[in-house]
Amino acid sequence: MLDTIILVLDSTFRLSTPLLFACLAGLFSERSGIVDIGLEGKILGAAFAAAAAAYVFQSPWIGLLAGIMVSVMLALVHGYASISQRGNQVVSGVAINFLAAGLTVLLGQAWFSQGGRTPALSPATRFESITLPFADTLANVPVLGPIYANLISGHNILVYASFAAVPLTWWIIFRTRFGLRLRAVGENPSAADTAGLSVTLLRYRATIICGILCGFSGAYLSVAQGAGFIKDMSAGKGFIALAALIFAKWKPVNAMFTCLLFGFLDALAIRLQGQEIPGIGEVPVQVFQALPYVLTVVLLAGFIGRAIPPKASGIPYVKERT
Amino acid sequence: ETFKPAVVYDFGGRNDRSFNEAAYKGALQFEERTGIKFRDFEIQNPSQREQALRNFARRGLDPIITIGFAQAAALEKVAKEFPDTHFAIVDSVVDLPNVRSIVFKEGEGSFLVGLLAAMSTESDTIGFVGGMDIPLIRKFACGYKQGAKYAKPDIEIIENMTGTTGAAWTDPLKGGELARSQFARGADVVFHAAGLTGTGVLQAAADEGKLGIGVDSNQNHLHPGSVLTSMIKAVDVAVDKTLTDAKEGKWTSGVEVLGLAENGVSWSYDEYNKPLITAEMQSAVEQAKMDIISGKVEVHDYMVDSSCPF
Amino acid sequence: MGSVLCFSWGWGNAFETVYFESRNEIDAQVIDLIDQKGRATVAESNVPAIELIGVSKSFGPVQANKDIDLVVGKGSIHGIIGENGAGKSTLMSILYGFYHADSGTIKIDDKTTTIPDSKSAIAQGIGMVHQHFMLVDPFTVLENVILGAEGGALLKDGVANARRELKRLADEYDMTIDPDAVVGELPVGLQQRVEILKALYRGADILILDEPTGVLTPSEADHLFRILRVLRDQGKTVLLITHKLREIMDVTDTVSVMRRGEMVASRKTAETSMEELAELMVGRSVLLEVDKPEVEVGKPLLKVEGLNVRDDRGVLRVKDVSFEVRAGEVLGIAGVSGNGQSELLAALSGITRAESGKMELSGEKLDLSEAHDAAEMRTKGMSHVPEDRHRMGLVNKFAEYENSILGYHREPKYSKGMFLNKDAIRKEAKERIEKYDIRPPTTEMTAAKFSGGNQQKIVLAREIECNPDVLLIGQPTRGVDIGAIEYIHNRIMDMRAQGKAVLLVSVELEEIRSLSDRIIVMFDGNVVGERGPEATEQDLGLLMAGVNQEAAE
Amino acid sequence: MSKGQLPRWVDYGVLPALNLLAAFIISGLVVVVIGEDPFEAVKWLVWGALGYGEGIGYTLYYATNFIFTGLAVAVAFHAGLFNIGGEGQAYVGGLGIALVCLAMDRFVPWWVTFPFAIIGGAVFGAAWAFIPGYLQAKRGSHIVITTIMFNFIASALMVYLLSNILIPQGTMSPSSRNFEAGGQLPLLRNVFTSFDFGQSPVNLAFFLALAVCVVVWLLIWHTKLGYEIRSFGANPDAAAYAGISPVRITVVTMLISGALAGLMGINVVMGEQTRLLLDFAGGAGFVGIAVALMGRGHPIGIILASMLFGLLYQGGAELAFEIPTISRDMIVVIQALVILFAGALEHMFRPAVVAFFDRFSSDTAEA
Ligand SMILES: Nc1ncnc2c1ncn2[C@@H]1O[C@H](COP(=O)(O)OP(=O)(O)OP(=O)(O)O)[C@@H](O)[C@H]1O
Ligand SMILES: Nc1ncnc2c1ncn2[C@@H]1O[C@H](COP(=O)(O)OP(=O)(O)OP(=O)(O)O)[C@@H](O)[C@H]1O
Ligand SMILES: [Mg+2]
Ligand SMILES: [Mg+2]
Repeated sequence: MLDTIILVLDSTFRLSTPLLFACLAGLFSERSGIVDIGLEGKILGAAFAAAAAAYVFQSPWIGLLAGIMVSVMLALVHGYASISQRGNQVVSGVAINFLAAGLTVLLGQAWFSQGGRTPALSPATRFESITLPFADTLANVPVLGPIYANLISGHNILVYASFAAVPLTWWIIFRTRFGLRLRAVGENPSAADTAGLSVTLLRYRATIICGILCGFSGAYLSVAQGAGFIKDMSAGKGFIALAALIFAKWKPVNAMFTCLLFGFLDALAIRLQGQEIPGIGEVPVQVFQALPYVLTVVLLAGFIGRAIPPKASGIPYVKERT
Repeated sequence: ETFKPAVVYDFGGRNDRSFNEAAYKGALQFEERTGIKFRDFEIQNPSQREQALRNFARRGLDPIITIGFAQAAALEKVAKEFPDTHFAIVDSVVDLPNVRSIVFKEGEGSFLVGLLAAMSTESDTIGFVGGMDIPLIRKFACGYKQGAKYAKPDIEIIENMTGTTGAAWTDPLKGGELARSQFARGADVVFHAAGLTGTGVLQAAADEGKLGIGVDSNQNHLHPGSVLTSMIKAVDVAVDKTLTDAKEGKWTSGVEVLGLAENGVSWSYDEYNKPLITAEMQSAVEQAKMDIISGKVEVHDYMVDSSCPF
Repeated sequence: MGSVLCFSWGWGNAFETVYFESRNEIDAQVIDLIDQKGRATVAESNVPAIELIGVSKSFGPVQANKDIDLVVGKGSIHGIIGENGAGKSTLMSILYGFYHADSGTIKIDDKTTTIPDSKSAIAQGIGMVHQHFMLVDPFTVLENVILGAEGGALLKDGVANARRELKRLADEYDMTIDPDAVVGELPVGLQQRVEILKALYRGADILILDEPTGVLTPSEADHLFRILRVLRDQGKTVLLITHKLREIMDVTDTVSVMRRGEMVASRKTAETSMEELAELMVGRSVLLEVDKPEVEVGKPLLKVEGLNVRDDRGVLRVKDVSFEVRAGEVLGIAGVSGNGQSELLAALSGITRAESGKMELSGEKLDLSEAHDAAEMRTKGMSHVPEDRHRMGLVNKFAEYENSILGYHREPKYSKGMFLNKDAIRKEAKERIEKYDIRPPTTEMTAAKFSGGNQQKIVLAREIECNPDVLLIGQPTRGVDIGAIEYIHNRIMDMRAQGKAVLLVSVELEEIRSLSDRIIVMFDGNVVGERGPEATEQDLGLLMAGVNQEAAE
Repeated sequence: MSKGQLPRWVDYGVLPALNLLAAFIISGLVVVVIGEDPFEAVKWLVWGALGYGEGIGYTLYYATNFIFTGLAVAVAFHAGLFNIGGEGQAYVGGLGIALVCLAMDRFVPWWVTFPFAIIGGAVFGAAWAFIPGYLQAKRGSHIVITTIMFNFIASALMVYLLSNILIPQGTMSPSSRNFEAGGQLPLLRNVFTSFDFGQSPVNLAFFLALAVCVVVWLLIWHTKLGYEIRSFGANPDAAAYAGISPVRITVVTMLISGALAGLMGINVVMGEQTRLLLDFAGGAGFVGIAVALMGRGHPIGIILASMLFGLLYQGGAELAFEIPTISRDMIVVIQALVILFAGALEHMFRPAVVAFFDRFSSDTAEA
């Protein structure tokens, strides 16, 4: 029993990590008043760049860097459209999703001629699992041993990084000058403006941070969890991350728990699939596959109530109406 | 040059590392051997199936090979419009005088790899990861289960499907997670029939020190020592042969069923998985193969009654 | 002919040429009154703190400021008055670096300078309290005060410093406030205090206050003026925008008048009068008296009993309110805004659901704790002119004729089956435009493009012409110029004369007193007292602050 | 024309044209990067979509899909609701249509089946939109999220039904059986034999789409319900003041929106494929978002935008056919750029154009 729980939770961590990065990315963006439907596209773009660079330079770190760069570039396109040009942020996000979906495959094909995939990465060019100190020695200690050795130890560095990013995000948002200003532009940009702050600059900075975090998320997919880029490999994670963000009511620690919840639902769906449910018998696999989505709707409807986003989010800051 | 062949792939496209890619390879082999160039097209939405076939036929390309069961309906229409053009379809039957239908007995090949899986498992638990839950994949699964039970009647088989959208075929991360979950539940050999998703399954097996089984083309080389074998579906051979037949005037229409006997399906054995296959396993699988060909062992075809008794 | 036309207050395409002709005449009179050279002498001291020369600003087609000149002496309180839309806020926002002037020169302390953004304004010692507060609602007072002046990359040290400084300021100016209170939950009066503290915290030498008293009780306003005088005596310069001429006379040293984007006059306060200022503002002499004939009062048309209303946040905003309004009677509800009047109107008109309470409307009994909607109330003979026409009374994107049926769109006369009968709607809208002299007289322009006064008239026409028994009317003349005020007041008196019941909510004591037959005052959700129209401003003012002298005696 | 304002023909003609031009110029650069001649590409794109009867037929066929999904998104927009679930609603709507056809096709001619199929598609699509609408109205669950979730759930449902229930015995492909004549809409090539539509699948659903455009136009701008929808979308406070129930309008609008998306199946399921098959919506629901935005929520605009995207789809396929290195992914990139420039960056050229017109008008004024 404990084993099963540990295994499901272990899988939960792996599945939550890309969501968590993306969710924190969305948090920075939306806290500053920029709605970002384009998380998905940024993750995808980053995953491609990371895998391509990791392959070419034979280093996961360079891959990560490349992923971040590409993701930030896409973020800047979104920033330009929604901050400088005051365009519709949702449309801009949709465009970025399409753009990443097309360009990754197009360039992948042009560079590697493998149908838009990048060549498979060897273990040395990926982020590999890290065994934490004493994991092996402690493994035999009852209860805590397996939890430490199997659950806590043995993930790759990006998994740890994603969870470390949670307190960091909290600290930045609630304890630093930058965080205060960021929250202010997201709630009332005019107030920030009259306090002598540049709304534009602040929002661009938030957008860039959003890009960086999506870069981590994408790199995790292609050079840590996976071993190379495959078309459409983000598979809707950006959207799920957005859902998680609303669930979390735009708070970092909540974000962690909701991402874990989503990861857990997914892991559970995987675990339960194909098993007979006592008293019901065989259930079509599609039921389990739809389970995370159904539960999301149920939870949204039943438990979290009305989530109130940062007041200015989605609204371009326009001083002068014409 | 009047001989102008064409290939139309289904969703997934030319480079799906699996089924469509095998067809592409077959056409390439033909091209390399004969120097005859071929045209091809990757469809993007269902409406383009018909359009692509018609476009090729209208431009005088002949023969035209369509890949995948999903193209059957489109082919049926277009083949009637162009009775003088030769068409072939892989994985489905279209009963028209100018169409060659090529189908495989996936069940037979899966039977063999199921048997091998059963013989090499130490935990008496093996796994199967499919892409989408559709009849074709159940056909794979059914043969696999039958083969495994043939070797070890009370073996446990964990069966999972990846998803319900097109992404089910292209989600190696989910594939990896499914495989990991099966390993966690005791499986130590996992067979995938999930296209690109399967690369994640094999990757997970390699990462966890377990065994994977490849599908469609020989995937043994992907992770030497971690891929027990591959269930080869000789789409490439079939495509090459169809083109060659057409070129040499040996075209026949009608249904071609490729099973073990025709070498349409087989299991792979090469330097990459040599250490994994014991002599005992080898003789057992060859024996089973002969028994299937001779009819002594009958492999259940899921498509006949849409159910799997195993 | 000018003498006739100069009484018109708006403009429209058809009237444009005529109007401008007549306007030039007025301007000529006004300009005569301005002593061009006298401007420098208007300043109290030799050094002007602020000098604006030829400042212009347009927003697309709207020219908000035209070639403005202004001199403000150091260490003085300078008032700026003007009708709505005259361009006061725009001018101040230019000074504060929020907007950029299209042209013109700004001098601070006699040095030509540019103010590209608010940061630079703050650096040059300018602080501003905006008409619409620039506060972040979910932040605490402290967070709002330090925003932009945090004093370090981390909040910790800055916050501690600010806490001390805030305490000092609070003591010095008698402005106590809980630094950890969430601003969005504070009453408006305190929110304004936060705004002032924000400016002082940044060490402002020049303080701009844009209509600060609109949200204050008379005593709170007095307190504010005391603070302003202290600031002036410390050598700071104050710019005060207000609509209330009395305040100008009370507190300012000098005053400037704006009209339609132009600066039409500057005066020493001591040398001018309210009458002169009013005339300068509007461009003609104004009659503020309302003709209130005796009307026989009939049976009660609206009775409210034990009304309690909670807002979205669960705060009880209306507490056990009961009253009745009779046919031919205007009942005024006075009070500083935010004391439950809005919630009261919303509950009576069916927009929100009350927690408990009964209403009797033209004899029909209704339980307000049940769900009703505004359409239902209208069919029962109650119409409603909302306080905030932009937020509620109009759909700005809609054409005038579409707005003319908002809330009545289901009435048979506007429809053909499930379709709208647009011909009938347009025809009636045209008639109303004529009757209410809405300008420009077109049914097709979007509501957003009408000026404030004309927007108000669109709403009034709609709510009055449907011939209700009971009229709820909130802030009928907010954002409306004096000419239109006269017209609106006369319409309300007409309703009264026709034997309708009118419930009037207004923060303007003048208005309440001149229109109402009886006045009740709301404070913190309670009715704190009832008075007749003859009650003194001081008495009502105290009631508005929650002090019932009569009851105390 | 006052300063800072643009004449309508510039606002609705010149500016969108400039935006499209920008999108195509960037796309051209991408084409150059992958080593092909962009002018050649444009030639094939336009020829493929409009150069011959069959191409036109396909363009109209795709446009029909986008009109339905575009209208669906637009109607929701008018009420201030962002319905991202057009894809799932169309998918499930197709199920309704297929069930009607399967039940009736053997017994009655197509024109008897047709109205029932319309009802079937509309009802199923509406039903799929109902829950997100209801949850938004009653529980405040974010409609963007719930509709996305419902897209996933629709996929699961359809895979299950297609591979377990609707699939005929012994077939490979997870699709329903083919409808007989009674479940097939006439193709335009058989109706208008004088015009050469080639073998294109454009069918009567095209006229249904146009008719629905008229209906939506009447609904939004001429009915009481439309008035309420627009009021609620433009100013929810004013709507409450006018006695318009937000719950009712949210739910009703989502029902209409879902029904419109659901009708898309008429074109694909009953018109082209004459069977229900996996993933038949093929992303049209998402294209609908772009179409609605570019068409500014007006049926005329939606028709034009749908034609544009139909042209991209059909011309793009033809282009990929002629120049194999320009793969289908290139078409996705072009779409992305069109959405970006014509949607999110729609105001980019406005200041320049306004400045141009101001100078122009002041010149003429002085003259
Ligand atoms: N957002 C806007 N868009 C277009 N035109 C506008 C806008 N706001 C105001 N206007 C126009 O500018 C003019 C001036 O508006 P403003 O509100 O200052 O009028 P006003 O002088 O206060 O008139 P009134 O006395 O009727 O209140 C109006 O006639 C109106 O047509
Ligand atoms: N941000 C803006 N964009 C476009 N037009 C504006 C903007 N702000 C103000 N205006 C217009 O400029 C004109 C002057 O507005 P302003 O706010 O300066 O008037 P005001 O004198 O402060 O009026 P009030 O007494 O109502 O505060 C009005 O016609 C208004 O519609
Ligand atoms: Mg103002
Ligand atoms: Mg006005």
